[in-house]
Amino acid sequence: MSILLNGDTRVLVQGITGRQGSFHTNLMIEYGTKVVSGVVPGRGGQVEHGVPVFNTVAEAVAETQPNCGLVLVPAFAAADAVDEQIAAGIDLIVCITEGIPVLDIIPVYHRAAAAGVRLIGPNCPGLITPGDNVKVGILPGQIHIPGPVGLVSRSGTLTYEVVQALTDVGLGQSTCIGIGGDPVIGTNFIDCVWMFQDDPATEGIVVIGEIGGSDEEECAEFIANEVNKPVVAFVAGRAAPPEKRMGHAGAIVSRGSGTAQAKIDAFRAAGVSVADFPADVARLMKERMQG
Amino acid sequence: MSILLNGDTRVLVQGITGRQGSFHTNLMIEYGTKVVSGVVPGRGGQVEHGVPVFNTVAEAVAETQPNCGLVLVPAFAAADAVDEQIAAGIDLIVCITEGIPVLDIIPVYHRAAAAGVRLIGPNCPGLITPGDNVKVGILPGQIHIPGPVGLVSRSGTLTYEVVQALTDVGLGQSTCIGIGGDPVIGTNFIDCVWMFQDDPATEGIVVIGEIGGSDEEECAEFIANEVNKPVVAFVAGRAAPPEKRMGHAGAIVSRGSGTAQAKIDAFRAAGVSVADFPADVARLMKERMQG
Amino acid sequence: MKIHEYQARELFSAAGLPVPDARVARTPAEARAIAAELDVPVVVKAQVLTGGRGKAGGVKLAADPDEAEAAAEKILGLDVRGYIVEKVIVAMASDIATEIYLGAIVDRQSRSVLLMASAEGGVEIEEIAKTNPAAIIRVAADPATGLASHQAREVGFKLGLDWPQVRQFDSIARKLVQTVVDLDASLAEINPLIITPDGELRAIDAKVNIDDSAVFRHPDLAELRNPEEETGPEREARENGISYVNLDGNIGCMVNGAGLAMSLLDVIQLNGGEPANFLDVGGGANADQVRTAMEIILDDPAVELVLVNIFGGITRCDDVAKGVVAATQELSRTVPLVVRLVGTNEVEGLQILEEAGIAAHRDMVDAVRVAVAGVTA
Amino acid sequence: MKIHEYQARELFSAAGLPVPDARVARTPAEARAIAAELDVPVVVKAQVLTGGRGKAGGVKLAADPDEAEAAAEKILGLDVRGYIVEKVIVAMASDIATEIYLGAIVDRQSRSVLLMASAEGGVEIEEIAKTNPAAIIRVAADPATGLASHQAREVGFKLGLDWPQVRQFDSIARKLVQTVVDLDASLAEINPLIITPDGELRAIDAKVNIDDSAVFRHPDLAELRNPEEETGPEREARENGISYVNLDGNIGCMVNGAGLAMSLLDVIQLNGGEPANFLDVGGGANADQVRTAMEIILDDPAVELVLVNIFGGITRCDDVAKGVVAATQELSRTVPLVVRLVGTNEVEGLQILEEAGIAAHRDMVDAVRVAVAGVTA
Repeated sequence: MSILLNGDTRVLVQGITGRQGSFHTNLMIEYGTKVVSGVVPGRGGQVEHGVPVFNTVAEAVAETQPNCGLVLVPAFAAADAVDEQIAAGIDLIVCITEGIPVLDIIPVYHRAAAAGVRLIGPNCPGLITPGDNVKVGILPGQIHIPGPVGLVSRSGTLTYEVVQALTDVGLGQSTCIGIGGDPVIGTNFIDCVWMFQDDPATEGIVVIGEIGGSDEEECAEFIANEVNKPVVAFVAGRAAPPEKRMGHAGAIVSRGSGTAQAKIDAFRAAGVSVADFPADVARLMKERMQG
Repeated sequence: MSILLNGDTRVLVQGITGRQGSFHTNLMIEYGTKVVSGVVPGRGGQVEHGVPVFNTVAEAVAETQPNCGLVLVPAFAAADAVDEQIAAGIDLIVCITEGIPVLDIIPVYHRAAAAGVRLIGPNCPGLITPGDNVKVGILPGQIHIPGPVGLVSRSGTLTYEVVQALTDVGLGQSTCIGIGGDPVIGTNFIDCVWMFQDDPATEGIVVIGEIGGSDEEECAEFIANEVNKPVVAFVAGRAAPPEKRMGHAGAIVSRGSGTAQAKIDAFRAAGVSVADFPADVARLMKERMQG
Repeated sequence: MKIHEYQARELFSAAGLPVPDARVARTPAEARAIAAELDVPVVVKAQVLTGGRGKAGGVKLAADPDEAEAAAEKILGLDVRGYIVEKVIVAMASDIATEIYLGAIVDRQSRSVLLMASAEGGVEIEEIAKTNPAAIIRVAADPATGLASHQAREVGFKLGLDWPQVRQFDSIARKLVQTVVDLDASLAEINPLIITPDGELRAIDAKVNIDDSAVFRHPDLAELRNPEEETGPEREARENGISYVNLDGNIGCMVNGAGLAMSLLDVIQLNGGEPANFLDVGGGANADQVRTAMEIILDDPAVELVLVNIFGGITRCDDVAKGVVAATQELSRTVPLVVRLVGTNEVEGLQILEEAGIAAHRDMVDAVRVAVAGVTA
Repeated sequence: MKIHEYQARELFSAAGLPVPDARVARTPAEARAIAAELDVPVVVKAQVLTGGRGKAGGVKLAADPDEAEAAAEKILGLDVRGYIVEKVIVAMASDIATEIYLGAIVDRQSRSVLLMASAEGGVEIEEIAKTNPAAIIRVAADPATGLASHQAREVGFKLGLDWPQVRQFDSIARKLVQTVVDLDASLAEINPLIITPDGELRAIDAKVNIDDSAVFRHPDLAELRNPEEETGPEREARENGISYVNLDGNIGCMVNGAGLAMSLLDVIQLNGGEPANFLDVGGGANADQVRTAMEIILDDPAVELVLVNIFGGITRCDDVAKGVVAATQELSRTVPLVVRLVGTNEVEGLQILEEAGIAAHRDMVDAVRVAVAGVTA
């Protein structure tokens, strides 16, 4: 078991003939993901890695019945791509693209919410369920093994770091989700922790936060009230100076709010174990799951 | 029994100190309607016809708990007034104002729909339930008597004409609704006919249509499929020339569509009796209800 | 509010839509001069506030200035569906490979701005709707965020365009929808939107109707109003808040309420009469408005009798009676009056009429029969 | 992207917000001339890309040109939170009856443009948030349709304004939200928005931050970028698609991924070291980018050692290794290197490093300890 993805996941890749789109489509297929169609306007009729390409999402949906859409198109076109997938009735959309103007994503977010569509990202690495050999996005498949840990993170490579450590101590993963480093994202920590709490295959939950916003604090409160599975967290950015954007558009300590320390304190107050460095998450989780 | 209004209806009047607002508030109160508050920005703290006036709908709602809002403000401010009532949680809104730019009402309509708010109008005379002595809007109370006929109409004075004829033959009314003469309105014929079909107190339904759009045709199809109560219709505008707006913004035969004849034909095909002139509605309804 | 093609072309140009060069001529000589200056084959097109000018001979190709002058000579003064042609435009002719219909309207049913397109361009959309409704592609735009690029692309591909054409179409379709939103238009139409043999998309015609209720907030658009859109009485009525439409008959009509006014026309026709006008004096009309309305009705020389049909709700019968009496006494022209008056303050109203020697009916159909008998007698 | 107050004032003026007259001076003499020309009491204000200038002595009232010159003399060259004042504005002073805080931000939680207002104006909003959070009024605007008039009125009445003031506030608040939407701003702030003793509302200060991801579609705003917002290396990094922030320490850092880069800084500090920079070379970085990143790091003379921390996912370890080796061979400046390299093509990468005589770690914490020891030794 797992959340969001499973063996029946059928993926449409928007931007499949682009450099990133083509490269990651290939990796997804190699990992075992069922990529059923691609969309690139003007490329309808072509085939990429054995996958048929369509001019519009509506056509691709009619012909290939995907139930999950991946967006790997340039920033200026990405919000429109998400909107096209919503309009075509896809109800799980993963948007990898970084650098989308935040005012482009806001109306699309609200349209997704109104339509009951789950949007992951933007500016995220996607998600992976090792037990079903399915990944949607750019997470490296080789470091993952199936197992009982659900992981949710605002960061990409930091996730890989933690996953490697988990795998090294034999703790496999039910599902790993990167929710994205932008200020406005479709799915937040609480959404994912909630799903992990309800997922019978998930026995422990890892939350990897960073500076900026208050998603971690709200998640901590949710955990204190609603979650009985062990939770381990890591929060990046204790050493970050204020008012400076640390790579991610959303990673900024602004006007004294969104500090790592506040988030760490909130997690600790909620009974969450907080790791001092990324790899230590694995040790703490092992302890919590045995304890 | 009745639809939408009853003895528990508590009305807020937006624009209560205006010429129209004050005049019709007085008539509503005289008829028996519970008008609990008024809103006019800058007039908070005043009293009009014994009703307290507030600066904002939010304040009025907090202090007086209305469950129905009437909008009687000038056209340039009316869409904003409806939006303010939606935001304040009022779930039955009646907008009398004529001449609102149609692109102002469209976003407000969609916001109402998303919030589960019933919007009647704009450009309508409102509604009345004689059996509960409650009216919201500008319909003249004195011509109505309680009874079994539900009436829905796109026109004001034409409604009075028909109501007078019904009353003259002893057919009282459960509820009469003017849905408005604008091209984009909140509640259409089908919505009302549906409610009348479900209302145990309504034994016959009158539909008064006019040229423009295809609401009557859609309603006819709905009646054919879903309604087992007798329905009598009248459609105004058989003599109207094409491409000319006949008073109401929505009353125009445009590019050959929206003719009275097409609507009359649709009603007849749905088994609806169609009157040749307004007062004849009463005779036909009497026949149908006895038959 | 309707505007001319040349006015709509200017609005389209300002919105960045690809409209070929064109200029307005009021005389054949002006048409010749414009054609000479453009120095290419041109189209001379009648500027009238109605459709159907093609069938009426109002559009002609001209290879040179001589032909342009001759074409303008023939078109100026033409009668197109009751409108006399006073202006033409002389526009660069385009080579045409494909004609597309493209329109954006405020749509009642979807409560949105609806984009409509068809590969059967050049024909009026209502024709396509009748003969081949499946050929019309529709997509609803959210007026708050405009037409999405993906919506435009989808329509473009459905029209059978290739990718370079779809990219142009995307821009054009989104600008057309934005034109509706920005101008408070009820309709913005390009028919035909052509594709040249080189694959370029061009707006060959331009049509824009403005929402009358929104003209107040577009002073620049209000200035585009054309006098020929309204008759004098229609304009006077609009300026006095009265709805008035001139018709062909001889029974002048004064009514309170649009629906009641429409049904009065219907009942008159049903009884063999011919209404001279539609007139809604408005809810809560006072004596002054009634007097003004009477003046407007009597401005039409075809009116032989005036039928007043009032159901007093907000409107008070005594106010109406006062206005009617004042009009009969003050206006120079007098015709027979038939009055039907019921509702609020009916007794007082009837009293006022009686004192002025005017009889009144309670039943609308009775009043109509008397009026029809009055003009055919 | 941050811009100066004087730039934000111009944007506000263009949006119709009531901004009193002001001009920029670069010297005390210019300040005197402007004050003389305005011929009223003025305020001289430091133009720096940070807050807190009031506390730093960067804002002074001046009754006449002499005082304005003296004020500019004192303010120019001041250090405000690390920024040296190079420009001041000289603005008409306003009589103040009331000070209001008004800001519009793109809000993460409500996914909307949030209008924030407080009757405790003149103080920084974060101060109010700490001392009296209940004093902040918040309302979420739909960016597609803007702030509704009723939303603005409600905030105005809650601020305790009277009706003529609420009407002004309504217009100002809606324009401020529209400024955020139109300019792709992440923040637009008026602090204070004052009410004069005559009841007029005026924007006395102006602050606008632009969403970096949207600057590409606002060429006019891109031109407002101030060189002092970034250090030279920060600019070079941005232009090469690399995220770089200069810090105070001596350990240069090169990492792939923002989260991993942040946590590297954390682990360095935890182990007693001081990072010289944050640097995310980006996902899928190639040898060239790695080389450019190394150049940027070594531009900082405080850097005594470079710590490379790569977890290869999309990024390939061999690519990184090639870039690192190229940099050590080609760049003039050499410092000790500590490398941690794991993930995709790890074996090939380690091989390349080994051939160049560079040792590598597998564990991040080990690498950090070695690096910290390397600089403190």
